[in-house]
Amino acid sequence: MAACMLSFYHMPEETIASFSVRRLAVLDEKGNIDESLMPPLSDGEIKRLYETMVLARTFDQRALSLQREGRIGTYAPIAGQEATQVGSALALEKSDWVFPTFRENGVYIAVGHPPHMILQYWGGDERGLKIAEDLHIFPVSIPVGTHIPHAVGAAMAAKYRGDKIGVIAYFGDGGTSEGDFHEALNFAGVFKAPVVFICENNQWAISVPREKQTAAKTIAQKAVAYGFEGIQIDGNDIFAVYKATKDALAKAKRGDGPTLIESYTYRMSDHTTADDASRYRTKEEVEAWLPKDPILRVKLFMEKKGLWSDEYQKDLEAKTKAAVDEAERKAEAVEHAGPRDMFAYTYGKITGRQRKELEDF
Amino acid sequence: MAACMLSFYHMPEETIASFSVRRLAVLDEKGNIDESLMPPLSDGEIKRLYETMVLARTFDQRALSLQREGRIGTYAPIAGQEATQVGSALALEKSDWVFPTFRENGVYIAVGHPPHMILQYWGGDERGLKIAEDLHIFPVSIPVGTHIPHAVGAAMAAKYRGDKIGVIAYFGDGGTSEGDFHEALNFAGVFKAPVVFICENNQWAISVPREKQTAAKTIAQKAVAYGFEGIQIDGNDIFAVYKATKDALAKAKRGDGPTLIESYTYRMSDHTTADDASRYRTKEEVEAWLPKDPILRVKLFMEKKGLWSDEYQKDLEAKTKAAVDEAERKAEAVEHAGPRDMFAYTYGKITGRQRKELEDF
Amino acid sequence: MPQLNMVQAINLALREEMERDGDVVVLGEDVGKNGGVFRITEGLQTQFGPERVMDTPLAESGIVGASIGMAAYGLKPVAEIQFLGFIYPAVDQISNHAARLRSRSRGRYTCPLVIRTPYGAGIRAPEHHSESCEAIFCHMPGIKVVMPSSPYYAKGLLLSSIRDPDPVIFLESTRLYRLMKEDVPEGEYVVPLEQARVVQEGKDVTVISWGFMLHRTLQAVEGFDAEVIDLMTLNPFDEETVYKSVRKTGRVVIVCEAPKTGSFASELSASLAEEMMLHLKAPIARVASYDVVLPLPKLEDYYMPGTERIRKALAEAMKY
Amino acid sequence: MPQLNMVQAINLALREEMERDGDVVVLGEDVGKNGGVFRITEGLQTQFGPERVMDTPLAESGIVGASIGMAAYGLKPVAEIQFLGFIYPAVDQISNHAARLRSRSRGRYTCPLVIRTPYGAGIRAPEHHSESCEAIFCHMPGIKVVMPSSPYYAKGLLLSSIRDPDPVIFLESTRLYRLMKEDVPEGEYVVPLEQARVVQEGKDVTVISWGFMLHRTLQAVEGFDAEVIDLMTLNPFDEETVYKSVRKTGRVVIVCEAPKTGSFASELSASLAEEMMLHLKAPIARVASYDVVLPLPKLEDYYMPGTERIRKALAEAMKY
Ligand SMILES: Cc1ncc(C[n+]2csc(CCOP(=O)(O)OP(=O)(O)O)c2C)c(N)n1
Ligand SMILES: Cc1ncc(C[n+]2csc(CCOP(=O)(O)OP(=O)(O)O)c2C)c(N)n1
Ligand SMILES: [Mg+2]
Ligand SMILES: [Mg+2]
Repeated sequence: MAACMLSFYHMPEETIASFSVRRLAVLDEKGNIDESLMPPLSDGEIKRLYETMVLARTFDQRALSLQREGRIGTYAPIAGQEATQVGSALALEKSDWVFPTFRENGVYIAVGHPPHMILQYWGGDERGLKIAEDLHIFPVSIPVGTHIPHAVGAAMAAKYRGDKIGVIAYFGDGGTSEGDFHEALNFAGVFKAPVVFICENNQWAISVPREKQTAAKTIAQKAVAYGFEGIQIDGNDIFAVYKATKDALAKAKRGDGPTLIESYTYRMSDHTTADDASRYRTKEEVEAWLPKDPILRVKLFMEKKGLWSDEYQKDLEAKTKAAVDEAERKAEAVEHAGPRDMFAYTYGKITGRQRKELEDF
Repeated sequence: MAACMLSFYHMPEETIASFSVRRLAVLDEKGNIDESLMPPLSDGEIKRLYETMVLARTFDQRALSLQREGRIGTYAPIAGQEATQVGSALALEKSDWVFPTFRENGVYIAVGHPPHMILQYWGGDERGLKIAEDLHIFPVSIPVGTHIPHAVGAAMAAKYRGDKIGVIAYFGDGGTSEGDFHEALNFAGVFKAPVVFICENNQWAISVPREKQTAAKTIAQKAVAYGFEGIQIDGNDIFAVYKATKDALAKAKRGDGPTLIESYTYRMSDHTTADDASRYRTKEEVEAWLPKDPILRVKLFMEKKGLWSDEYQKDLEAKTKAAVDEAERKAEAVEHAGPRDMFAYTYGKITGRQRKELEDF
Repeated sequence: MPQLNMVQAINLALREEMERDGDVVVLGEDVGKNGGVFRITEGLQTQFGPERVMDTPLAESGIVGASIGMAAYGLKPVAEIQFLGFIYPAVDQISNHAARLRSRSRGRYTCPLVIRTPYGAGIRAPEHHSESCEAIFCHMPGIKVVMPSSPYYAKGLLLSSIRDPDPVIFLESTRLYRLMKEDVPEGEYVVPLEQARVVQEGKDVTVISWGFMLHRTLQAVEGFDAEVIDLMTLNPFDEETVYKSVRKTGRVVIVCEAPKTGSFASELSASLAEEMMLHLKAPIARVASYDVVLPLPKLEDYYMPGTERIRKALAEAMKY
Repeated sequence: MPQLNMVQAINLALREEMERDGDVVVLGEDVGKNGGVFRITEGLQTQFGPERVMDTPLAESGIVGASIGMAAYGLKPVAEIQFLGFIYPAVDQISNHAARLRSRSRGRYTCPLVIRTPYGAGIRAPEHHSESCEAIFCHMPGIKVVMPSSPYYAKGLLLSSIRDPDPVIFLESTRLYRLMKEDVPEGEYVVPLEQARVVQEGKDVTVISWGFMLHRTLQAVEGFDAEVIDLMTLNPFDEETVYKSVRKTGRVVIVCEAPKTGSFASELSASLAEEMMLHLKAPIARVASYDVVLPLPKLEDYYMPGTERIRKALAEAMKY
């Protein structure tokens, strides 16, 4: 170490470190791809990406209706972010772990958490987040940024155990301002944890635009602070998302440490159903993003490849609607947990005081 | 905004941002300077830099003795960091504000806080940090990193008021890992606050070496995450420290926002008097830093310029010793505050409950 | 006199005080252009500009930490934390710095800072949007805690809080924001801190509450000869008003929204058990939320004390 | 049987449990090579390697947050926060996550995590090194709070804490670390959580304390026929043992190191004022620190309850 420090001497004003940030895009708005960057995907896999996005969007629209009808509570829509969520989630292996925020409904759907349980959760019922034993996705985390250290801890634990898994932490552009983002990424760098940080930069944190969230030109460059790679991708391009995530997960599993992926996308809807985005952003801005729709461009691509037809689409929509109908039906059929349920999960065992309190019921 | 985003499209894999980190050094170990980088300093100013470093070191040694004799409590020595502390503090104007940690005794001395009060504080008496009304230095902050947002807030307030002042926040390499460091620097970038962040990278955070604190190659590059400039300087070179700080303060006052300065230096002593550094680092490492002594090289420089003589040094040492003797004497002459003093500063006015509690005395 | 709800009353207080005092600045997440997620700061940025009504990055410790620096510099920042459940990252700044700056500097620096935060359950909000952790801040010497129960008092207490030379946590019940309107005078009036008020006199039992729970309490006491006290400032609390009432009634029920263990109801009860024991005719009852993790909306009505639970406690007290 | 001080006893507990259970990992600032600033983890990194005894970056929220992820993954992390005054940045992780993970996931994920932290004043330490803010964590349903008072109990309680399926805050008095030695068996023994112990039986007055203050208490009760209870687990606390004693003595003095307002002494007092009122012969006294900002060393002896203040409270109680 001393030797390395000595080498600095007698070099008055010099450049001692340089960095750059790359941007990856594969599929453009017209449905054309850059062949050299296209990840190897079978037709079936491409269809799966597309169909899952369609399901995510259909679910999202239904959830918004249910909220308007007062049948679920506040809901955070994902419209516009389907490629980021589905493309990254489908790059996961079953044994990988996932740490979402409150806006990852598309991720929950893609990894296989039952849609009716997602509705149940947004309806105000914790039981909707009782994840199946063979799925490794964390329950929704509402406090912004706070779950990122959990992802790093899980990754460190996997490394300690010698489990060859990867971990994904999702968060928003706003989330990068929290201290926990910083502490987590710094830990990940120091411990070379097998974790992939996916920032869904949807340009807004409620009413605060990206430029007011940080003076950094890109979110990706924040990785420089932690000594590992950051990359920006077109977040409305599911092939770019899939490729970047796959690569980063593979790197993590190889033992080569973390990656920060800035998925550059847009929140097409209000922040949540409690928000009115027209108070702080223009219609023009939103409309400028319409042609960049993440689903549309895959459809165009599939059409060119002969993978898409009107009939296919109709079938798909029917199947999807049926699945969402079923989710709605199931969610509404769930029996109320009843007040005693409040006491069941605070501790592994009920306490003396709680037992007395339970007598009220 | 939309236009800027559009420009990203159809550019598959490209570099979208580049950064580099500079390093500044002016004065080498032999006392030679790089004329082109040397800040304009009169002979008197150079002497003042030197003499203040000597005072800081003498004070530091005395404080260590007093601690060993049980006359003050735990103490955090500054040996090795005199150039960083004195050089930056003497770059301040009287109206600038300063936010130190617990290891800025050299800064307190340089800005003119009475040395006997510094001893009083380390002796366990809050009154030692009752700063004079015309000095704008904050009391010692012990919780690592937590005072950095205060510096940013003060800088934002000055900007709001239109006061043309600059603010310095000091912190260690360890401090850069705390969430508050991140939140503060991000605020500073967003609000273009007139603040200079000086990281005294002394290579250790108690027993944790710099390389385990963060995987970033330099601390300076952490500024990339916040969209402003970071620079590394030779922290044992008081001319580099002075120049970098002066420049950064001038930039801040011009309205051009914050700067992160990584002052690359070394903690020559134990972390505090409660620490034993031999448990975690080698003698060789410490000894390798001896020739880089920040005071020695100024002496060599002054000698070459004819500013230094044995007699000058003898005089200086006598004056310095007298000042420190005086500080010790004064600190020990301070009357005990008495227990009622505890109640005087919790709130602006004593509470009813406190009034009752006071009856115990 | 205008009839205002609590949102409007707080907005008015901020606007008027900013007009009077150029040192008052507002900062927080979404407080500027959006006017706050509850619209408390609506119109302020338009009127006073973005330098004075600042949309900050998403960072609670940064918001409070920067506010401390502003306060020490001489401003009077009013920071908003979007929900009380998101204040925890700022607990370090509040406890280790805001509360201690005066003491640490022996009065050289002070921290005239207000942290406004919506609190409380009952509005069918997602997780972490329903906290009532006021007790934590009442255990921090150096911090004041204020919880208004109506538009009129919200305005007057907020003005006092902004003018107070020490840091104040000002907790606004989301449930109360639009529940009722009340006469709220325009212009300057203050409701002093550290003073409770007797909302209704009574002989048999003293019922102490604050914030939203005061309204449940007022419903519940019907049929009892109850003296109802609105604590308003929790820390430091108005011992005299409370003790005076208990000396008279000898029975006490404390109603609070936080989970019982370690709540501020416990502090009140303990103070009474220490100072007023000889006047007490009955056990001191705390009607609080259960000692469980705060549930999501489907169960929150079971969690919070309802009027029935309060009435049961009153009836029980009257047995003695 | 070895005579150990508390540092050695905790070190032994960690070492033995790590030998028994490969899932136990240790992390924190300076816990590895340096063995911790109080040497609690001395030798562990040499024995178990740096993958298992991890020196972390200087970031308390990160330490606790990462530990939560580890615990959910299946490990049993024992995290050290260097001093209780530095735990505040982690309060968010503790309250919003560790405490709620089981509930939020309806038991699918749990958080078997121990956060060890030195606490308390009286060792002439700088600012923020002397906190005793245990009450804050006792107001968080889902969190357990344990405060041992001697080497023997420290070891047994730590083993129980590590094995507990829920998050435990384990607070170690710096004052006690080297104050005394005691027989501490090698090998496995546990002291169960949620159980208080009667240290000394007595008829006239029940004195409840924990951690370092228990020792002041034991000195102070000389000459009184006092029943002394060491609470050991504060949350959830052992109501039965406490109530049983109070039923017998009818007088209560609670001794705690935190500032009085909002302290855990208040919770105990309130519980008694609610449940045991009819058995009480005297006001319930809380002997606590003053409601002031914790002073630097020159004044700390005035701040903490001394034996004289405890004796005064005992004498006062005996007047009834
Ligand atoms: C710690 C914390 N502070 C504030 C909030 C309130 N809040 C919820 S979402 C949000 C904005 C999040 O923005 P971003 O991270 O970009 O995610 P997005 O909503 O765009 O998906 C805010 C301020 C919160 N949930 N947690
Ligand atoms: C929040 C917080 N955590 C832990 C500590 C204990 N502590 C005091 S100094 C220190 C190391 C600081 O390292 P660095 O920031 O590099 O400053 P240096 O001591 O080298 O000047 C630690 C861990 C603290 N004071 N505050
Ligand atoms: Mg966003
Ligand atoms: Mg250091």
